[in-house]
Amino acid sequence: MGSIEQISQIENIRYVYGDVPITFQYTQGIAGERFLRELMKNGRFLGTRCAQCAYTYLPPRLYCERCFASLEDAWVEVGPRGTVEAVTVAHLDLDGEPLAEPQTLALIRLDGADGLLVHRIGGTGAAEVEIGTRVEAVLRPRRQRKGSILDIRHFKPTSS
Amino acid sequence: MTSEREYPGTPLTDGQLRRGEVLLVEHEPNARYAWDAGVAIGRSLAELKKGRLVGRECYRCRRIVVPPRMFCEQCFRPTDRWVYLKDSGRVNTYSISYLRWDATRVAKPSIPAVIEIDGASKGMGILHLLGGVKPEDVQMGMRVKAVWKPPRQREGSIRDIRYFRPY
Amino acid sequence: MGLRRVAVVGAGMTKFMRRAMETGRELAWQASSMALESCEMTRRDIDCVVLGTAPDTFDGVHMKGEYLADGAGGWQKPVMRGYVGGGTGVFSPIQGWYHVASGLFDTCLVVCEEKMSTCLPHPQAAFLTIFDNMLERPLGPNLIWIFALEMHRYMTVHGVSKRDIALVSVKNKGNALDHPCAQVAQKITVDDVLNSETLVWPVSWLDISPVSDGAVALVLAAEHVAKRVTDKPVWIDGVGWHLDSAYWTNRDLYYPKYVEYAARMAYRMAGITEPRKQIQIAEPYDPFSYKELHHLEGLLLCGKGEAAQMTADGVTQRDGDLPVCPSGGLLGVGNPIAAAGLMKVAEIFWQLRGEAGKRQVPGKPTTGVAQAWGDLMQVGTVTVLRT
Amino acid sequence: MPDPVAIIGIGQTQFRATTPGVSYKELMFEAASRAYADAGIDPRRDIDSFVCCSEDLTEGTSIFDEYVPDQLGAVLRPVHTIGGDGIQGLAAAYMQVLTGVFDVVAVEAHSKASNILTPHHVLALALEPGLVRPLGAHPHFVAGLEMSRYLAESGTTREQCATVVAKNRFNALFNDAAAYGADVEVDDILRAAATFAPLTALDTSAPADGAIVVVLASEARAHALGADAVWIRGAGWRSDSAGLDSRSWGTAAYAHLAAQQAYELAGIASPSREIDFAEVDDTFSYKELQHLEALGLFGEGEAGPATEEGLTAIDGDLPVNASGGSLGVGHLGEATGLQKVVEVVRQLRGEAGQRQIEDVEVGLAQSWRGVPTATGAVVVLSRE
Repeated sequence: MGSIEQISQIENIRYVYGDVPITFQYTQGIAGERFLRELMKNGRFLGTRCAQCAYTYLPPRLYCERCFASLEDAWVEVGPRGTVEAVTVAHLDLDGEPLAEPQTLALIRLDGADGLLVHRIGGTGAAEVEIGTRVEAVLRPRRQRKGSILDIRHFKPTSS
Repeated sequence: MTSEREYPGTPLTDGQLRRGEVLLVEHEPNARYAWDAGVAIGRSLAELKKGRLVGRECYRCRRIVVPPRMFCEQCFRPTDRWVYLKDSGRVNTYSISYLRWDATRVAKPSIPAVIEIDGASKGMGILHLLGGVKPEDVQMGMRVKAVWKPPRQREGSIRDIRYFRPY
Repeated sequence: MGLRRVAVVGAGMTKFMRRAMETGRELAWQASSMALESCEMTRRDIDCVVLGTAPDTFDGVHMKGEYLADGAGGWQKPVMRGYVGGGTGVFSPIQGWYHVASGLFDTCLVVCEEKMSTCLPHPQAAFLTIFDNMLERPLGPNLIWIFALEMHRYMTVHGVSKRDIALVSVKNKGNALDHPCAQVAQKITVDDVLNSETLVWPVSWLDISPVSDGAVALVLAAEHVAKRVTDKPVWIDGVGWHLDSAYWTNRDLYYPKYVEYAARMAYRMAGITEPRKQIQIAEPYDPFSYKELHHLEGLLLCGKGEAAQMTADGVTQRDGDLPVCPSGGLLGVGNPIAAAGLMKVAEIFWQLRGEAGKRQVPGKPTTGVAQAWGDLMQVGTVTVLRT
Repeated sequence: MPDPVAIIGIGQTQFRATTPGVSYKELMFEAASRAYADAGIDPRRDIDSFVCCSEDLTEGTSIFDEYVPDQLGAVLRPVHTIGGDGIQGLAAAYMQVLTGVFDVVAVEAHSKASNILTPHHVLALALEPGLVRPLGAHPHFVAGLEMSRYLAESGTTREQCATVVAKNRFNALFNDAAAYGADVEVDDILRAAATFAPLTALDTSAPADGAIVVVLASEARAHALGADAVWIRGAGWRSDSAGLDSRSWGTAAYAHLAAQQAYELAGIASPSREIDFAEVDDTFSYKELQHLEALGLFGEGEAGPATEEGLTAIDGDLPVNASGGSLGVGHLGEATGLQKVVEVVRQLRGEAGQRQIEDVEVGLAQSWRGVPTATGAVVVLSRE
């Protein structure tokens, strides 16, 4: 429609392939760098706290998105235990194909934080995790850590 | 005010990156597409495979346009008919490139050009490459003609024309 | 209905850098919070946010307006991201203008950000994806190709030489020595430009602005608010933007008609009938040296083909009759695309307020124009500012 | 209250899972041709400004605004693109008309979703790159998380979500343009495979291709053109935090705030009484319910039971997604919001055929930009 003529033979339908031939390389930023280095070196979770808004960001932010104050010097330790606030079981991978093992993912509020961390749930009892379940971080051994969010292997259910 | 205060921003050097002083995440995107060529470009690609260039004519403004489109962008109405064009033309402008698309350097330069195609309205050019000529011998306004791949190697692509050469 | 007047009341920016430690949203916050502080406003005083940034392949984030929004002060506010390629930086304040001029909002934070260092092996690789996917990308084009095509066409039609054009780089990189945010300020000669590496003839290394990370922010306010927060409002008296056909190989590249149309639209709104007489300072878009000349012509600040002579005569020097790119432009300050365009508007704002420090032009200008350009040599965006 | 602004023309293509044989330009040209014919205008003469809604990576083309003007009749005119949904685009056009500088403005949005070979890889590029994307998860996990939180907070059930799916896909049987009309039972929907539990495959709208153009005009211009006008009474758009860490999860704060903005402009004090019908975002089944509550059309936790009682059916008290919604029509990417606007316009004009709702004066269209965003827009339209 709109045009005077259309393609009326299916073998005349063509398409052209293409992609985005780039590699992306991201810095973690001022706040992210400190967060991941602390996790890597000392296995501790650092958030930033906006005193005015009484809100603790985890992952930490350089600034408070609410009042726009700088949080550059407002670091506080949180976690490593926390509470599940939302949970899903992923059955598909990025290609839309079934995962060999369904993967539980959760929003976790670390003790002392207001912000929520997204991560995997693993270990025994992972399948029973629900909103309100207490979990704790399982970190990779110090020497395997690379300053990545994957330095946390997963969160596992805990009784405390 | 602008000269007096401290401006934010933390520049990183290549050295800091090389020495691994900054945490980095790399991601190679898997973003792949198959774009519908549609009526106009679909036909255009099919004609390229046959060794021909094709345009569209708008009866209202009387332009014959290439690349072809099913709409006239000047009149906002459908274009009316197909017109076969010659595979020759005139260099409207050219440059001499020592860069690949990703900014890496090449020793033997390529010569991209806008070529006004014979048989289309005045000023109707397409982007292509010049070949069979030294960069210093190319001239603005030079007449050029398509050098096609052999029929069996053509696949219905703008690259079915290897380049345009002076003639 | 009478037109609602809109003013720029505050501005802020980050350094322009080859590679920033900050994430894009951190850069956006730095520029935004500086702009707010400059006019003693807080995020609470802001009614809406306009974000300018493009393309997504620079920052490496799909829908990056969403990703950047909280850094730009957008949390739980109306946020809109617009883009017109390289023209974005001057378009964003235009978009902010219509937010406020509509009467729906009294204040708007306009934020432009670009983090090009994310792109490997080089941001040029991202530019491959701006070309026509069917007929051009298979040829492996890069952006410098097509600007070289345009430059060559311009040189041929008007008989302008590379030497004439090199003066622009010399001037702008020199001007940038006085800009505290500048990335590639340097004192160079015409011969330095001519002897620098030829990338895509006729474009040489020193004819080109660098790849940059950075952010710039402006605070816009309706008249009644502007008069309350500052005694030096700078009014956005004219805005214009035009987009020409995507079929760029069907157009004669020697002249940017779309810039002229955008300028005429802005001048009409601002009541400017003789631009060369009524405009005292200009920040035309200069990602490549020849573009400044091209754009001075499109902006009707000189006749077609006359910009080179005007430059040679010193008219466009900071102390000349019509200072052009006193900031140092993209060639000197740097080119985080959208942010670079907004930097030009910020420069006019600072110049008109007499706050440009070492860069201040003489003669207390009252009317200035900022302009950007982009896409496939296709878009012109123009803003006229007045005290 | 701002001056009323008219919608004087609408045009769309068919929405189909694939559209082989036409390029995106040809698809846009069709929608534009129809919209301008509907408005009775010549774009080369009558339209002052154009807005296109698109995102680079869904097109596979960077700075896609380059390729917008030609097929819309917009060459050498003010044209700009927004990285936003169609209703945000409509709001951009609305503001331009309100400035008094522009009399007629056109808005375009389209989808060629079928051309993306790796849609979830592309969508994953919208996830925060440092701390979230490295988890390597399919981005719909965000909807799974949100659904779990919404169900827990509101007491909504999966059955109620499935009822939304059944309703919308059934409504779509009466919409010739829709791609996914079907008569399916709630029990069968509940048997669909879990994708991101509690979310299932059938809770998720499937993509479709199509293009839409909407033409706006000032009041004076609409009258001068003798247009069959529908009026924009108010519009709003908001973004909650883009970060998954600090946004509101159980309730759709962006939709609530956007609606407040739109209602204030429209002078609406009691939305559930003053709004006759709505087209709300249903990218996922639970989103229709969560959005209805955020928009103040139902109380918290009441949208699910109301849906089960049939209150949101075409013949209910407050028909919702009579067009079939995204679940029935297909998800149109950035054009999704405009599909909803077009439906509201058709209903108010009395041109909705078999799915026409009786006695409607005021309708609402609402959009959400999908995962992982927390951005949405609202527009209130009326006949008079």
